[in-house]
Amino acid sequence: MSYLPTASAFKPSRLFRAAMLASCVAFAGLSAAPVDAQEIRAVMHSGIRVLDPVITTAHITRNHGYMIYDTLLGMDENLKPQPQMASWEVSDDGLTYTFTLRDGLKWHDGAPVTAKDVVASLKRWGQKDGGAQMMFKSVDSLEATDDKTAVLKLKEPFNYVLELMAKPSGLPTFIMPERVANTPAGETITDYTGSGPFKFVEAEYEPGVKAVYEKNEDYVPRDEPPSWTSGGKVVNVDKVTWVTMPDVQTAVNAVNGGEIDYLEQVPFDLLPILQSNPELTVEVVSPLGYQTMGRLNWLNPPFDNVKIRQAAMLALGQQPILAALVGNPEYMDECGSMYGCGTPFATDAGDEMIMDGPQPEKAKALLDEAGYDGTPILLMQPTDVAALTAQPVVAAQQLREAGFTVDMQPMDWQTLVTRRASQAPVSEGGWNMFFTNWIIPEVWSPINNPMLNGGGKEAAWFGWPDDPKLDELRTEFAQATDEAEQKRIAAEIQKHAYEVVNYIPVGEYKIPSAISTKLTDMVKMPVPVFWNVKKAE
Amino acid sequence: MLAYIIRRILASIPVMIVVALFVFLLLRLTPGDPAAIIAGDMATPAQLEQIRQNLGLNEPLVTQFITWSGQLLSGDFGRSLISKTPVLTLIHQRLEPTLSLAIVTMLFTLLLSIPMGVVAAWRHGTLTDSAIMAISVLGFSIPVFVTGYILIQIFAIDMRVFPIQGFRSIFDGFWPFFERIVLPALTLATIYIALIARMTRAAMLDVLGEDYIRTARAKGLSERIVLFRHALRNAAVPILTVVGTGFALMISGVVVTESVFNLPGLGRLTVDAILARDYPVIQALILLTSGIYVVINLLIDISYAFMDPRIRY
Amino acid sequence: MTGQETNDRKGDVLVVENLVVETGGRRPAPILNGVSLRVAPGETVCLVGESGSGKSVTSLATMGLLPKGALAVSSGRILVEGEDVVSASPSRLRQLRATRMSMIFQEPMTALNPVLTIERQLEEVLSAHSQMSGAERRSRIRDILSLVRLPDVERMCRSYPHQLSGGQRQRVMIAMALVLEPKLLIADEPTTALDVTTQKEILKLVADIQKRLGTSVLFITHDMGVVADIADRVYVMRHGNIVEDGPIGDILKDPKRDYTRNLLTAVPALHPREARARISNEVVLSTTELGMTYGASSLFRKRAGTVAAKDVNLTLTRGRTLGVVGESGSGKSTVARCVMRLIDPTEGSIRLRNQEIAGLSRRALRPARKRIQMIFQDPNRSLNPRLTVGDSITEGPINYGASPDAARTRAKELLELVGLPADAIDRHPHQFSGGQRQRIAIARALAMEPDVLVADEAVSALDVSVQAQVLDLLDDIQARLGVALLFITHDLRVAAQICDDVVVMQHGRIVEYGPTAEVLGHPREAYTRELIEAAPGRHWDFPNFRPLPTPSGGPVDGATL
Amino acid sequence: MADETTTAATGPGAKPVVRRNLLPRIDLASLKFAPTLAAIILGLIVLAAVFAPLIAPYDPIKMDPMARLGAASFAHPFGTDGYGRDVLSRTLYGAQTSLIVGLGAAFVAVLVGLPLGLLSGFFRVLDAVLMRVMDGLMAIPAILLAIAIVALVGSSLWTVLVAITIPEIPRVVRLVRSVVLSAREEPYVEAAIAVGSSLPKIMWRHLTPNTIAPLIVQATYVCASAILTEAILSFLGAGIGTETPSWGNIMSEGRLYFQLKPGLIFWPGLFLSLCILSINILGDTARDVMDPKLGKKRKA
Repeated sequence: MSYLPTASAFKPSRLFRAAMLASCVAFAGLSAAPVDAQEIRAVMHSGIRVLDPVITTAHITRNHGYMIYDTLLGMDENLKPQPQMASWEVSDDGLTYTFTLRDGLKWHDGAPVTAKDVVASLKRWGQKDGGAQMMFKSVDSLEATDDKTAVLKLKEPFNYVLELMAKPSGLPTFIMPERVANTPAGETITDYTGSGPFKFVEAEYEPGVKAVYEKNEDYVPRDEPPSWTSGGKVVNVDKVTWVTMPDVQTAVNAVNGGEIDYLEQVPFDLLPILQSNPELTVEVVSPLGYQTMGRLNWLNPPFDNVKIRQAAMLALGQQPILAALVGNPEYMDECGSMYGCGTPFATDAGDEMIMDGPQPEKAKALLDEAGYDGTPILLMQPTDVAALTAQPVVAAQQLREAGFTVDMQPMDWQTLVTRRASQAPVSEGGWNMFFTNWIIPEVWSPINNPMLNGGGKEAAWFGWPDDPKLDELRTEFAQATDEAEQKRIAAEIQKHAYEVVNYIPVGEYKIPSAISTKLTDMVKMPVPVFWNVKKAE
Repeated sequence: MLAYIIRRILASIPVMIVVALFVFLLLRLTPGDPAAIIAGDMATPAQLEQIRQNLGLNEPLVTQFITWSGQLLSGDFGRSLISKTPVLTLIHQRLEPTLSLAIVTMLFTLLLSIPMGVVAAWRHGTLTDSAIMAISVLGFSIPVFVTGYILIQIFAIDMRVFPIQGFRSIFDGFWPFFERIVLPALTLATIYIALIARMTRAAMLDVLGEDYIRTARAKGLSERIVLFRHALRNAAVPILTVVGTGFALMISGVVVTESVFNLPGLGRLTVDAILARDYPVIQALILLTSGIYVVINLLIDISYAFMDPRIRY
Repeated sequence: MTGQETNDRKGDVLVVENLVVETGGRRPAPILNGVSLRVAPGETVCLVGESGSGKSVTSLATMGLLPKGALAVSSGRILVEGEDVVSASPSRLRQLRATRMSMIFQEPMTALNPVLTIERQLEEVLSAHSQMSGAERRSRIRDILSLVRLPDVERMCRSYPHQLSGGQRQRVMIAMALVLEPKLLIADEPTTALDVTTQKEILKLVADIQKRLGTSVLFITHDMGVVADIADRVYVMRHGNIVEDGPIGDILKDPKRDYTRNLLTAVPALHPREARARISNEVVLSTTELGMTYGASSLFRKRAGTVAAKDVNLTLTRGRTLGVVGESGSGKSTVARCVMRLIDPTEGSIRLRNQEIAGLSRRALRPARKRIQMIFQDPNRSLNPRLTVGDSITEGPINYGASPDAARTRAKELLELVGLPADAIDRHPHQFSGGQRQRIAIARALAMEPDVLVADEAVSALDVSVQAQVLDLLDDIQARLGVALLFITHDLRVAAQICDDVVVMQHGRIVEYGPTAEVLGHPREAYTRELIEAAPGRHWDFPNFRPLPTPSGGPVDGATL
Repeated sequence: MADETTTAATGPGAKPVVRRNLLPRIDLASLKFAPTLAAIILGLIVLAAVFAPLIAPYDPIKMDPMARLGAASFAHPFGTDGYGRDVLSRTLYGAQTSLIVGLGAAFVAVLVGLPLGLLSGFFRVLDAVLMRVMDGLMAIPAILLAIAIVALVGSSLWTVLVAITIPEIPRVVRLVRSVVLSAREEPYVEAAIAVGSSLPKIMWRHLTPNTIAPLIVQATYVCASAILTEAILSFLGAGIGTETPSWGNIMSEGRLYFQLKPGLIFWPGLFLSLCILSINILGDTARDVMDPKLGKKRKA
């Protein structure tokens, strides 16, 4: 079966827009030559310090990856995998995938991109990405058969290969030169040669201050119009600079004063300031927002008891938490789907425990039943990440109202990250509960939702649920071929996960960006990217 | 003099060793794991372990300390654990904004605080004195970030006289540099002004009670000459001392000011490094600031000799 | 009252009329209650009085230098060459200073700005008050420095004050005051801080220059000896009033007021006390080749240390008083501190009642400490201001095992012994005057029942009348308790009053050593002679209101030999 | 006895004896306006802190996310914060925390610094070692040390207190040491040696009291700077957790709303500034009153 772009992707309006775009580029190319280099100054949600998009899942590093690397496949706005660097063919038995690189792909140093690079990159990716790890268990071989062709052979059916390779977040399939991709997966790369639409200007890179990207003049974009990470990545500016501003107040002032063009995340409470500025557009760029969730540690009492976990879930209510975190109803949604609302697998199976909350009375009853002895809940609160400070504060109050004893410990995010990795008892540096956020594409299926792993101490994500049934269901899901079947299993997984309290989704929110009106045609997708966008002088 | 300088430098070696050891132990004996920071949200325990191994964090403490001090002695400060950039490169990138901020702040401070202190001492006990002291202490009483926000609101947002944030090198031209450094330097100066104005006042009060001031007045000299030629020079030593000890105070202000005004300086680098447990960077930076502290105090001690001919080394 | 005439004598350089000075603040207290005095051209007028009499306030008021806010003229006039300085504007006042009136101060150490060169400090007087060119100024500076007999004028110009000796600094002060040849020079205790030999030179210099320039001098001093040597006329002040005035001869020979009489009788004369019979031959303290060298070597280099004392051999027997005299830096205090073991001597031995104490450790020294006690120079600082008198006195006995009650009872007795009421025991030092405090310090020393009492300049900080009382007290106590006294002083006249034997020290070594009458009466060494000759007022027998019969060098009073 | 009047009243004519009147008799009538006002303000703040549980209208951590960022009203005179907590109550309780930090830092710094300084001033060998350590500690910028300690150990009230106090200790040690070095030259200390007093006795009875006046002055500055440092730590995300309100963390949380709801930063800021201002004025006054040198100079 050949999977090529279908005509349906080319709606007339898109065609028209593409044509307009092309003529604009041509025009700009003619007239803009002597003018000052066009630069977009952007303040991203965090400073960039790690430049290896495989070793870390940090979003800022992923965004960096989209600037300088190209991905093997892309995903369109209908969540369908599309060709990007390569198109593919799948054998009839569904066990052999043949990827063929398109023409014109070149590394920033001028060398052509080959299938060997692709193989090495996919292998490194396969060591790090959760979904890919699962996939590689079913892989028989991955080889380059010639300069342009890579072949993946499976031992057993795995129906999620293309989706994993095309997914826009988590770890996308950034393709690096073979020499770079051969870096051990535990070691950070130091060679930043990519083949993407921008080149990284290493000389101007100041970790924690700024990163500079210049247009890759040799990049050959695909012909299709851009749709999420698929389609043509046409660069219309000369330079993009990411500036880090440690104080959000300063960043808001700066974008308001026109000193920067783009502020990726505007604090909700400051929206009124920016919304009244006619030179700014304040809008949500990503159609899919964030899921915020609480995780309980199954290893330590009292959350080693499923009844007490359920009591905790009953004690929490999404609305007050979202109110404290977001405040503005326009940007927050109560949502009981672990896969995010508005996604293919979205379901309300089993979500009443959280959606009807807070229910302190029910929680109390359950606590009594479980014989809760007042063991304090060690709740970790990060103090330096704005999007994570509020949830524990409100949750602490809700838990207390339900009869829990809560010891909320404030700490910086890095301490939290360190501490949550500890499987020790609370008295020895362990923990009971913490909150974090995901962008929806990171949780939207049972395969790539990191929490939905019942592997216990060895394999599961922090909190370490030992839940063989969950893993069985997940395998079942991966092997299901029929879409309806997949949905059914996904719902079942969620229902089960709610019953055992794998984790507690406490709602969804979207973060608005502030964009100078000089910038037009930003690609609207879950990842901020700087192709297609134009800057007026 | 040269012998004195050499002796002082030798004497500072144990100080630096104390600093190095202290910082090293503080960092290693407290919880924190750079590997977790590098790996991000989805890392599994095995992956963390792999990164830790790579960073050399699993070595025994003594080995780590020996490796580090060995590198130090050969002038190698190592690389950032997080960004892999050489520490020296990082410091080099961040030095200019901080240096500029410190120098301009010091200029503002001295230009404002010394006349304030002199006048307050001269008019000791009067309303002028109280008013000057109240103003300077008020500056000290407001947290730096609030001062910064207020100045930004007034001068950058409402009046649009200066940019809101950012830094430009002085090599890009004086005005672009100056318009961006004015507000941060003023912000930072508010703490420092209180300190130095008060010290100036106290030192001047001491000196103004001295016999030679009476002598100068008995000679029929004008008050201006009495105050600035006779009194101020004699009051210089304690004032200079405070300028030196105030350096430590300034660092705390620098950290905040750099954040509020988005100056890519060393203060932010340090805070970021601490929060990210970027050990080589923290160690190098604290050694560096301690070294600067030691050097500044040495320079100040040496400058005493120029201020006061009685002091000879 | 004498000296209160208000009619203007034409031509007086300074006329002070009914000057009243009060403290500032809400409740002004009078400091001067209507002081009047006058100084004629070319005249030297002495203003004498004890501390607190208001003599310095008078001089500062004349210069317009009263500390702002603290003191202010509330009535009266001060006419300098007929111009009232009280009502003069600040700028006019500035013009008058240095041109018509100048002032030199007590402490040459602190009166010169330490961070400016001598030339600069002189030059600014000229540039503030004259139109001289740079070259003129430079030559004028060199002239005046030669006039005050400073050596190597060029080097002086470049020097900073700390590079000069005390005498040289006072010469610079005089040069600075006189560079514009004002008509009036006010000298406020200008020689008090100087050694006697230097004092003598400075007094002579002032007299010479006065003669040459015709300057009038208002000389403020507490030292009747100096008055006797230099004054034309004298004003005696007490508690902010002029109690008596008149030509020098009249005041010395025929004082009208009791206060003046007391002041004069209290002046120690330079004739030795009558020899006392030895009550014992027991040697309580002796030193053999005692030496003290400071800063002999440091870690990095060997360097010659400062020799503060060398080869000091002393013997003190029971019930006797041994005086150690010398100028500043002669090593006399070093000797006192060594025998007290407040500092550790670098060589020689100290024997306290046959026990060697020079090398004892702190611990081993403890029993010996009890037997030797000290009275310090400054009674204001030798008593802990936070402790009650009783606590200070009983501290020692309690250290040596006395019960607090017994020590307290003993302390009361001692207070009465030194002439203070027993109820003083619960008061704090600041409630006492300087003389009373020195009595307390003596009581503290006596509480240990020592064999040896070391008095280090114990009366130097006191006014003469108080000084005499304290000396009497020491004498009395010695007679009663038989304690031996090691008496350190720079003042030969005081030594003459109290010592049986005298050691003269110079540069850390003993120059002359013998019975007081012999050393003072027949000095063998030139240096001793020099000291004696420099003693102010040595031609005058103050207690008897008459000149001494014999000239210098000879026997001062035949009766003592 | 014809005693001279005390030197204090005589003005510049007096002999150059420094009258160390270290037990100032405070004349209430002569107290100046500013220190009096400062004392009153500080007193009120202390009262507010002590009686916060009684006078605060709400529990300072009781939240109502649905009523967040409320404007000032009768129910919430200072408005509500981002969690819908009552800012007035938080500010009052914040006074508790901030005063604990300030006074605690001053107290602990003195408690630790005083004995170290005394020992260092008296024993040369110990001095050499101790002073190198203190120099080292002093050379590390206080704020960096504090951030490091808080970041590494955790951010409770007590760790913040420790983190703020440690850098202050060397300053106290140096101060005490310098006082001891000069005081041990005082004749009355020599007199105590002469009457055979033991070293501990001399230290306690004769030297320690000398350090009190400068220590009180120093303590006021430590107190003020500790309160400020706490605020800065909060700003940098290394402060006390939000469940223990302090002026610093209220302001730090409120800074986001600087332009929209200035009250969130204004009220705690006002309290903090008034508190620091008062402490500093009292410290300056204490220095003026207790510094014998300055006292003499002023009278002269």
